[in-house]
Amino acid sequence: MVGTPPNVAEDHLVDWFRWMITMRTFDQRAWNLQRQGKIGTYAPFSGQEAAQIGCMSALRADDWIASSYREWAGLAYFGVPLVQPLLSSAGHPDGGCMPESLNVLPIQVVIGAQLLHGVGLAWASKLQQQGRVAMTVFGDGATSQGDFHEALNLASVMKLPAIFVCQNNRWAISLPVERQMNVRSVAQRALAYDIDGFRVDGNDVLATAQVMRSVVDRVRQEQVPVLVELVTYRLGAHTTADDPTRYRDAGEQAAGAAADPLVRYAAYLTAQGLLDAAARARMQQEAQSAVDHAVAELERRGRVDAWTVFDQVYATRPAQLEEQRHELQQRVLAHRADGAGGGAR
Amino acid sequence: MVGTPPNVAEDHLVDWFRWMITMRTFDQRAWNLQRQGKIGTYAPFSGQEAAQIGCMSALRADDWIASSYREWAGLAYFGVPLVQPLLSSAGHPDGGCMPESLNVLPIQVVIGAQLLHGVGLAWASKLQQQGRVAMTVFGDGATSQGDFHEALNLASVMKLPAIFVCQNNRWAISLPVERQMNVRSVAQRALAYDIDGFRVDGNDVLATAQVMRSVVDRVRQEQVPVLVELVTYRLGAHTTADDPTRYRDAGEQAAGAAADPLVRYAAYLTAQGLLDAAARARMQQEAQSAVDHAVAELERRGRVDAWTVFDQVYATRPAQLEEQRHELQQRVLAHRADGAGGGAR
Amino acid sequence: MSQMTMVQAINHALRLELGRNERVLVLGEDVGRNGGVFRATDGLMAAFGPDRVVDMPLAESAIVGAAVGLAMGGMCPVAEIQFLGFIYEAMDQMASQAARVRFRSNGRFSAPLVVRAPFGGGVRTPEVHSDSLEALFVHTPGLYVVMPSTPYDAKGLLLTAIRTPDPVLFLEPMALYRSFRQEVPEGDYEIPLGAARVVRAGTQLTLVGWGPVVPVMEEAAERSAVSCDIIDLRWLSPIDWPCVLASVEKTGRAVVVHEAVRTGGLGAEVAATIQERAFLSLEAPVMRVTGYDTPYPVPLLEDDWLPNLERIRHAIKRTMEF
Amino acid sequence: MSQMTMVQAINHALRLELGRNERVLVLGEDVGRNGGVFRATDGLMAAFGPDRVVDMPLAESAIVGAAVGLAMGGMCPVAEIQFLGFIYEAMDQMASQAARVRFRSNGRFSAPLVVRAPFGGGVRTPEVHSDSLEALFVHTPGLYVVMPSTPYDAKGLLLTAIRTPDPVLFLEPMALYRSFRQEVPEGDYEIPLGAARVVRAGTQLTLVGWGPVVPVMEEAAERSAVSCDIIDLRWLSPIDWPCVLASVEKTGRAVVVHEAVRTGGLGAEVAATIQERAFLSLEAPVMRVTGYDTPYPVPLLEDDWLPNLERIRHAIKRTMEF
Ligand SMILES: Cc1ncc(C[n+]2csc(CCOP(=O)(O)OP(=O)(O)O)c2C)c(N)n1
Ligand SMILES: Cc1ncc(C[n+]2csc(CCOP(=O)(O)OP(=O)(O)O)c2C)c(N)n1
Ligand SMILES: [Mg+2]
Ligand SMILES: [Mg+2]
Repeated sequence: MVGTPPNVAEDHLVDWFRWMITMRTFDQRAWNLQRQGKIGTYAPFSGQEAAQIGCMSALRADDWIASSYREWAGLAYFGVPLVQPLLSSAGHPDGGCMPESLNVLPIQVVIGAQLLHGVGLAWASKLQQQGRVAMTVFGDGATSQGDFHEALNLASVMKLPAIFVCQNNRWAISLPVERQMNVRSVAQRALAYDIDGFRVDGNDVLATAQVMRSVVDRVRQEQVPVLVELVTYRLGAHTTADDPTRYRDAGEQAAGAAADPLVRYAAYLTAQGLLDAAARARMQQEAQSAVDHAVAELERRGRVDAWTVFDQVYATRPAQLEEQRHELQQRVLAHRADGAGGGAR
Repeated sequence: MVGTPPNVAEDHLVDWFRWMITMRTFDQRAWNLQRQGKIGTYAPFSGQEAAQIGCMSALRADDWIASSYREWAGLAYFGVPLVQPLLSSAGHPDGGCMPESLNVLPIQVVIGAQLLHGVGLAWASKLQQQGRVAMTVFGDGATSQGDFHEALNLASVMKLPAIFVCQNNRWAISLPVERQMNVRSVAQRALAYDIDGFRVDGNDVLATAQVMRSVVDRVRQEQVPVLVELVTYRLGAHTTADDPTRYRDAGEQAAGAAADPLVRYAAYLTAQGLLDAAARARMQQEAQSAVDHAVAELERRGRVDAWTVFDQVYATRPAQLEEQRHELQQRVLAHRADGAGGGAR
Repeated sequence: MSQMTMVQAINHALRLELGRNERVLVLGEDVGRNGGVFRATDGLMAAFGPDRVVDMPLAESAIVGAAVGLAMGGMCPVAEIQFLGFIYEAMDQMASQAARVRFRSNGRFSAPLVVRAPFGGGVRTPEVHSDSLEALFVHTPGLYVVMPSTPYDAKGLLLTAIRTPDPVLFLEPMALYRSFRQEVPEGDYEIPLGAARVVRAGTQLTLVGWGPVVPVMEEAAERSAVSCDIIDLRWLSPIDWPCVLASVEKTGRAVVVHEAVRTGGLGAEVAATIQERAFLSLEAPVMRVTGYDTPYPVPLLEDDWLPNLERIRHAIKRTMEF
Repeated sequence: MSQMTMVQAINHALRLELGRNERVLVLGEDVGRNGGVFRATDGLMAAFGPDRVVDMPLAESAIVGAAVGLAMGGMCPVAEIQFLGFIYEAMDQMASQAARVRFRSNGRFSAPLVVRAPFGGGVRTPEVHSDSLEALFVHTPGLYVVMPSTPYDAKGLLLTAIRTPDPVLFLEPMALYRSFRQEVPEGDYEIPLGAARVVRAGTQLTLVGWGPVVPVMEEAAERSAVSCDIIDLRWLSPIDWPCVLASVEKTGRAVVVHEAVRTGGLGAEVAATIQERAFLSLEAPVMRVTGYDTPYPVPLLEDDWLPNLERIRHAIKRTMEF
């Protein structure tokens, strides 16, 4: 992160940093909320903020995104409210209900499956001449799945405006990338489909943003898929249920922390005269309050009626589901009348 | 097929031709048997004899083979009796019962699934230090399946003695290879796994045999996987249920026929003084009688008792299967006593 | 009206809907140039072009997965899996993706797609091609599952399926593709979602089945002295319980017939629900005539393995004599 | 003997068999260095080395498919699918490959492998992780399916499973991994293939269930005035029908409990077979207490969705009062 400043407006440069700070703050808070039992399993993204935000910065507001469970920094930057990851981890049905204004798919957890959805969305956009691209985001682990291959092959054969972004954070739970694949780069796999592949330092938000901008433009104009590998590092655990000290050593963790994209970017901005201690403190405070706000919102959402589990299975409930819904509703309501609460097991 | 003769004994050279003739004869006979209603669906391999035989010529007698439904020329050359494909197409349970002396898997029809079996077999050989390689054979269509990718990735990561042979016969039923993939060669996909990939003229039995010999040696010694693409052409229909005139034009068919590997190889052997008309006629006659013999054997196998369907589901039949077997047996035997035959619907 | 086979009726439905709704597209292996290995999509590519009728690479997960994306993106894809046995390759996209789009997004997205797949026995296919796997999908909430047994139903049900705002698995019994012709309207019609078909009215025993066994049940009933109500479920998910239960309440006896293997087949659900909801009407246990608990057999053995006339008659007899 | 949790008992079984038989190997995602996401394989890589306990790339079809090859090649692989919901990715390798090796080769080859997979509710997982999919595999001839509900059974059943010459799907209820401890022998023992466990003897009603619902059934029976026979099926394929039927012939009433969604669940098979084979003994219909017909709910809703004490008691009451 030296040399000629990239061709982006100064307020963008600062805005990215603001989002990085905000999301780092969010991530730490979410971890604590899980430890307090206020939300369930949570997958922290600390260390990947630059890769995520840089990558989303190139999209148009109506583009499609099909991402993984670890992409919340990018999604928040793209416009998904901060309460969304909290609802999702809390196990609230609205966790998957993305805002109507955004073409962002709900998180799905089956590794690699969303790549094919991205292909279908890119195809739908092309057929309807909407000019949208479909960006799919996934991890290094996902590249081993058959769906990865099927998706890239289909997108290449059909010439679809699909962008495949691999967040190579070096680990798939406990498996290091060199045991996941025997190639030096994920980007190299583009050769198997005769499409372009780029390997980028994902911890450099400027490099990421710049490459992604040219990629998104090219994909939109030429209607061809591209594979991008963002090299980054998962600073924390896989999820709140994971203990990375079982499989990676302190030295590696320390090296990862030393390459923290926030530290790098703060240094760059400071050197460019775009950031000072006061501004940073202000941002930190704003971040804190944005996160507080999301947590409050989570608490406001309150309890959900169990019988709503039937409401989004089909557009119209078949008779049998109607009956089952009724039974469940009666049972829960009877319980409530008894003061017994929500039917614990 | 010009230039220095390859480093193989003359009797091998002639033997390959003998097998090509035999299997071409077999293939035509099988087609006719299907038309006469004596066997069921059959997938002809005419045009691919050189690729198949050349490829198997490099294996050791105890190596593993996991192939596709169209590999009978290669399998016969490797030692599978000619009656096997007939039993298979006739829908006889023994169709999948390969000789005990060979490590050849039964045909399975799910495109691409056997690649993973090949990986497991190579792994088993490595673990048990048997020195066997596992050769998997599949079509150009199979390369689009997720299992193709998963198999090559795993073999590469685990450094297994697996040989992946793609019989690129240009068509997957009605889909031409350029709509199956957007790459100029299947071999190129080796780059996605950092393994060696070779593209060979599969209609040149000498080239195929030579490349395969060095590949098999390397894989056995170095315990690493290799991908080989044999470029060939399916001269006939996909199966006896297919009509290729619906999707490929006469010009292409004619060009394919002109490059018939039998014609090419006969010309080569004749030029080398290894084949003359008399020898060829003799071979043709021997082929005829080998095929007749297989057909007679098929007829000898006669009818199968329906209740044997229960005999190879598990090593030991659970009580319920025993009961069901008994019921079916009683029913069929009662029918036979009635002279009503085998319980037609 | 004209006389059509089932495969022609399916072709008509696709043609009609491709013409009516430009969001509809047909995709699958060999569905374009070749018109499908059974010719179900014959002529459609010529009529609607390669953007609407798409020959796909050989990858079932990609076919269904891309269809899910297309559907979320505003299209109405009708995907073909060349034979139902190959749907295992797309099982995640069927059961964890297509079936959950609406649920996962709490209503924000939906996946109005159809997956068509031939299946069923008696046609001497190689392994895996004939397997009856309907039970797996009926056990998967979020999917509709439907199976015609006549040309008329095939067309009407397929039109209904394509217009249903949720994913539908449309199962086509190969043995019935060309086994008979029937008057089928040239025009547009639907068959209501979830409605079974009473094939024949009787008083003494209820025969319940679906797909390829329906004509076999009919023949069994015709040749039997027992007066049989015959119900062709058609919709396997959701099942038309009122229709089934009303019949059993009337007859007091039921036999369920399907080609799928017995244990865990959908016949178990039918029997379990009948005994649960019509217990006091039952004069005899609900019997099942099904495939045996083995993988689908090789062609030389399949006739004796399938539910046939004799087995159905035997079950009717045992039920009546219980 | 020592007090063990179920996950410890599983670990013991694997350790014992890795030590006893050098053909055994353990493979899966995160099973090595990390010892499995539930620690079921904790310490095994350290004890037996990376050739015997293998961290696999993230690809379920490859895990099961390679295991099929390993098994045909003379090894006894014990594969782990990290959560049962992800087995859809390996569905073809399970149902059309592993299950058919013996059948397809007419006995020439076999595939003695075990696939272990945690599943089941009540533990607040993200989507797909908790799904109960046993019915799909019970409907797949060629596979054995087994599910322990106690530490003792877990060890003995796993040892049996590894030594079975055909593929076994070994389903581990996550909620029971550490919910209680039990005396478990340090040494070797097997539990016979196909044998159910009578958890408690009673006279008035038969409760049949498997896996995570077994302790719930026990508590329901304890708190009930009705004298219940409780049967833990354990082996879901094949089912121990003599045990189930003898009980129902004695009690005349049955309730089946499972976590899987109701329609097409294995409870249907149990009810269908009971009514078919013990019709004249039944005083009331066989009732089912199951998950509802929706995808497995998000954590905030799961407690009300699962079969619980109250629902079981209600079913007992309705059955007794029928
Ligand atoms: C099909 C499937 N298999 C296994 C899992 C369990 N699992 C969840 S995350 C994960 C590792 C993913 O690694 P990677 O793709 O690199 O993404 P990262 O977690 O590093 O962001 C695994 C194995 C899953 N969710 N889906
Ligand atoms: C998973 C799966 N999908 C579809 C089919 C139906 N099918 C049989 S052969 C075939 C084409 C195979 O093409 P290729 O791999 O090139 O082999 P070839 O037939 O040319 O030898 C298809 C689609 C199948 N057998 N398995
Ligand atoms: Mg990763
Ligand atoms: Mg081909």
